Amino acid sequence: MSTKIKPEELLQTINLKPKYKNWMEVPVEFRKGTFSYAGSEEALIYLDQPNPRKWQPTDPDWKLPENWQEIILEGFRERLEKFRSLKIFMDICVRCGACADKCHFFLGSGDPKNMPVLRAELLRSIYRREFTTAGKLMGKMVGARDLTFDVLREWFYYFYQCTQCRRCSVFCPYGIDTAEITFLARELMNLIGVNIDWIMTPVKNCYRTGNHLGVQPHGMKDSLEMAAADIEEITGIHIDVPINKKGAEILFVTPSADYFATPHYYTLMGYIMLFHEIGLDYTFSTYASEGGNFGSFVSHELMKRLNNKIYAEAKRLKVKWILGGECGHMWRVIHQYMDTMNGPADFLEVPRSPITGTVFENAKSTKMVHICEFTADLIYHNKIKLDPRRNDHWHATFHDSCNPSRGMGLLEEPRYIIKNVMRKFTEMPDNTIREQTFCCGSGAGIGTDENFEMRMRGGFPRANAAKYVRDKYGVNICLCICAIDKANLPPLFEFWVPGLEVGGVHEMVGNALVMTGEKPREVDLRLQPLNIEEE
Amino acid sequence: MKLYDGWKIILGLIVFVGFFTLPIWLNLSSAQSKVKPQLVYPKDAMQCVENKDYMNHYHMDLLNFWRDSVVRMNVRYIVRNGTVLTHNGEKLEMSLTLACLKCHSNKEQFCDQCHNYLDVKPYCWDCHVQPKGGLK
Amino acid sequence: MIDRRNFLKIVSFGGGIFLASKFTYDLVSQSEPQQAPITGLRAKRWAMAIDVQKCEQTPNCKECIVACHTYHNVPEFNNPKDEIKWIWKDKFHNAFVTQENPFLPKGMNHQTVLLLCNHCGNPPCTNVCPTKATWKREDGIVMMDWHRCIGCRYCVAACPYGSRSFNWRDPRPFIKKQNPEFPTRTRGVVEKCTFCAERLARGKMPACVEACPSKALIFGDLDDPGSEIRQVLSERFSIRRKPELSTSPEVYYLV
Amino acid sequence: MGLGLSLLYFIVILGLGWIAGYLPFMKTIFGTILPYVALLLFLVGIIARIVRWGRSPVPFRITTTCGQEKSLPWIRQNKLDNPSSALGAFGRMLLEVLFFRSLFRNTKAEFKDNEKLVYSVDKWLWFFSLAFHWSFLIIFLRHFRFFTEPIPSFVTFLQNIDGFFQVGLPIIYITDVLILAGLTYLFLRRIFDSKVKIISLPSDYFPLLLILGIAVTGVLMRYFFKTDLVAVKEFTVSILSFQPIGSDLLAKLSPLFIIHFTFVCTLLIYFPFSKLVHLGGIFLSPTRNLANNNRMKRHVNPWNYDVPVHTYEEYEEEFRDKMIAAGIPVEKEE
Repeated sequence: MSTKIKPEELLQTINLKPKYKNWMEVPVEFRKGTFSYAGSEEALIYLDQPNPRKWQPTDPDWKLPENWQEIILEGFRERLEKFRSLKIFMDICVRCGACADKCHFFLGSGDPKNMPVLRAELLRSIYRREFTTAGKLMGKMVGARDLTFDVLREWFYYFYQCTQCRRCSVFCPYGIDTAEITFLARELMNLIGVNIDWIMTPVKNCYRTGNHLGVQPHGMKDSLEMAAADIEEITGIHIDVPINKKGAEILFVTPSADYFATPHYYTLMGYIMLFHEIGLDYTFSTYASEGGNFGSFVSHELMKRLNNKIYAEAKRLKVKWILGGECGHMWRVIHQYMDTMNGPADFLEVPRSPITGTVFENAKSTKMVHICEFTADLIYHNKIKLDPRRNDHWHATFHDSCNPSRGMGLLEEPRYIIKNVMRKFTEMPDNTIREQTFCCGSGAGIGTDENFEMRMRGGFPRANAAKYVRDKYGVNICLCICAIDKANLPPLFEFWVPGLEVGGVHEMVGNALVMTGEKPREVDLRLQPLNIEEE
Repeated sequence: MKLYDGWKIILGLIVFVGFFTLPIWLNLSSAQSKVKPQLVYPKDAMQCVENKDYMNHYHMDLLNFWRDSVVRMNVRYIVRNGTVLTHNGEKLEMSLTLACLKCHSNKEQFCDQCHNYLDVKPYCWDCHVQPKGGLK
Repeated sequence: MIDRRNFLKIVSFGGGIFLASKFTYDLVSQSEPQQAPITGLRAKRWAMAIDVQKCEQTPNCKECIVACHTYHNVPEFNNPKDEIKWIWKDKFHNAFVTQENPFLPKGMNHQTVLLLCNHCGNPPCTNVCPTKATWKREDGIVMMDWHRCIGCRYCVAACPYGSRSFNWRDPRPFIKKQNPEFPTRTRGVVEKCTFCAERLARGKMPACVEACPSKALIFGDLDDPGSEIRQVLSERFSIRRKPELSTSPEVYYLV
Repeated sequence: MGLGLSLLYFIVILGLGWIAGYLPFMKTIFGTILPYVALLLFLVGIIARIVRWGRSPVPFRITTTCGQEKSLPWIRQNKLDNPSSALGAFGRMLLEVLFFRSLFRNTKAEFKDNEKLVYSVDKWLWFFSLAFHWSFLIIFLRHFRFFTEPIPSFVTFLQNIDGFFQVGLPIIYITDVLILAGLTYLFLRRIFDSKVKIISLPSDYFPLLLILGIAVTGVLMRYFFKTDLVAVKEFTVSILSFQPIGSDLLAKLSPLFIIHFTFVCTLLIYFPFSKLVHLGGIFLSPTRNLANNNRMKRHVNPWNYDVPVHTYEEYEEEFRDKMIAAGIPVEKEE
């Protein structure tokens, strides 16, 4: 950890009633622990992105192109013509402030520029200056200002301090979506090579090897075989995991962290066990080995470039439809962008569960089904045998990930699964779940170590709610269906709510799943002893 | 020039413009828009209790004051310079029916002229009896 | 004497509005209405005495009722449910429920007596009115301001004598002969006898008193020792309706 | 910085209206030319703004979902907050436009014991803004009694509803009270809520002051300093039916009315160039007005373009040896 700040000290610094200061005159300060390092030269060159060079945000000179303002303004103009959302969001905000205390970064930092309205004003002030008559004539009187280096520094700091979670958008009377504004602001900065490495390097990896971690095909195979071996140890059942299998019925795509990282790995075991038990004809792909899409954190173009491989691989392997694993922003991209960007997927069939016969009407165009929809359907039709007592050592709560909840609406399916695979489940308070869920604080590519303090701040509201159920009901695991959550909630909870574990929904499915021919289970997927409570 | 979701936007604009210019269309389509109130003033009547300008603007306040004065304070007669005003030898009460309507006996040609023009529907007549029309 | 300060006390509700209109009135008008005298018949404590014996001699006489109801534009619905009454007749045992006993003179229980608002010294109806549409005047009259009545009927519930009627229907079509000098009421308003406050102000006795052919109704000031009503009350035995309720009715029955 | 500047603008406009009320020359200009300029700028400005929005496409369907999606048949969909049909999206918009549904969700976050965040229901902003907007609309519609002859019947209906309590003479309108309360609340929170104060610009205070100016002058004219309403109506009807306005008519208009009128014209002119265009913008908000049927129905991006991609062939080319060594099937065995 780069900074050794203590939770109590951090809390002391939060003031939700900030003193009035003219925000345009408060310069941005790059304080250690609150920003991410710049995108690497190598990644930018590989991806053919503008202005590759060595630089850091703390440098006095960012080595920008001579005409960087021009480039940004031209890019701005172009995007105004391309995105109605941008035009509308620039024009109609009335600054009512309903969004202000809805942002987890504001709640964790008290920094007024983390109020979504002010974050958008960073962009809006330039928009007024350049694209509205009033702004051109009256300047500061109508909240307009010139695009200066200081403004750019501010953009970099605050647009990489937004996790595009869309919580503010739920409360906005006009539905102004700060995620969309952050999307486009980051896209503008990317035009002059201003971006962060924790996004650009994974994008490069993903472009090259098919996944963010840069796992090469044989490495991925090793990992899947290791998972199979672990499963054999626990259940006594040998499983051959299919990879790049042509003619399989279903292509399974999951975020690459599932192959290696913990606790993601237990979820991966859960998938493999489930698919084996129901005899699913499916395949992993080494080429489309990533469900997530860090490209979506920088630009629509990179998003499309990374997303392309899913349909391409489905076509090459001649599968009928695609199943997607537990991931957050992956599903935002698949749900809201994939079909539009890389469709139509007319070479695929409307997804139909080979086990239950259920036709997934809600995915009839995109042809990609969420694993939770798939498993919930199995459970509903009694197609798998479950022993929820095997999860008795857990008392779970469920963290709705931002993208599936506010960019899709997947709320009931995971809950239905959880309630069938375990016996102890308690919801966090109403204002912090479902469409009002709080971000883990590290989404949208800012989960870096160097940004640790800001992540702890941003994740505070989530941790605060989790702490409530831990203290009041004895909850000891927080389940989620997002790879970034699984990566970021453990350090967040270690910081704010020590002792609270993090797990995936399908890890619990794996624990509870009664497999044909299995030996009596003594340990769970984490190799911890079971503790079945008799009635 | 391409307009995306064109027909929806144009329909919306037509509704919007139509709504805001409605008064113009209503006025242009009606010859009545040039009709103005024509008040018939009583002949050979006494001078009104207040001047014409005051009555034009504030008669409702006067009536309101009268009403509270009579009903609540039990003060009944109109006094000017210390003496009770009289009309044809009778003391004048602070009363719509017993004072005002003695002279302005034709409601249609007096009260209603402006009231209808401005859509003022006082509920006085729900209880107080019209001089000519009688009960509604 | 009602001065400005007392007046303000009365109009606690809606006073602001009144003052606003008064403000504009004062602003432009030259007149000084608040200095105008209270005219007509005046008293400190209006009260009525009803000579039941005289009344009994002409059991079918309804002169007082007709006079009152005609003068005040009281409608006739011919339907007891909607009935509006200012002054009416009822059986003795209904009117004097608590003063019944098995040994009363024969016929007494079936005798009819004239009833009206008692203009109580301690009226329960005025306290419950949320808009001060009904209140007790300094001269003892329990007054009504129909402009202000919102039809909540709390007063109807509060009155132990059934003296208040509510207009469930538009009364106008049911008024036989209209008196243009007096307003009608509308649907949703409560009404009752006001001791003819408007007639007193013009120096006239109440309509019922004036109309009674046998002078059975005596109206006057109880605070005036020389008044006729004091005299008659000091000479003859009188009872009041439900005195045990401490409402101090100001209508006395000479029996 | 915002408040002082907007107050200054407001006072300048107030002053102009005031002077115009007493100077026949200015009064003539304000009474004959200004309204047409204002009306034209208002209509053309709004149309131009909306057309400008309309010229940009909605490339992606980015609805904000606030409830359960349509998925398996036995899971209950939230059809209003996560609509999958045009009808549902229409319903969502209707609730949004008429009842400010999103604002109704508003909560307040506060620290408790310096360590816990707690959220409480906070509906004041919703209530007062709804009260303000509805009152404004009803007051505008009520004003049709000054705009047209004969008067449409809905005006009488609205007046009856609005004056339901029959308090005072002239009867006090409920909307008059509500609009003043709403505007006062919206104004005061910009000054006393530190968060809102920071984000407030002159262009946030100014329209509030302007509308407050309109409402206050209107209320003054109705209840206190009465004006010759017959003259006012003759004047507005003349404007709205393009009839000439005589100087004798102008002379009958009180200075207070001229101030009221100047404020209204200023608002009309200001409207299309300010945040007030949220009136039209709300209807075009892409996070609210679209159905969340992305996986069911393909949404087309009109400017969709090809991007460089890393094809499977290129991928296999790079990793073929390792794939073969690991026993992973490949396209070209070499």
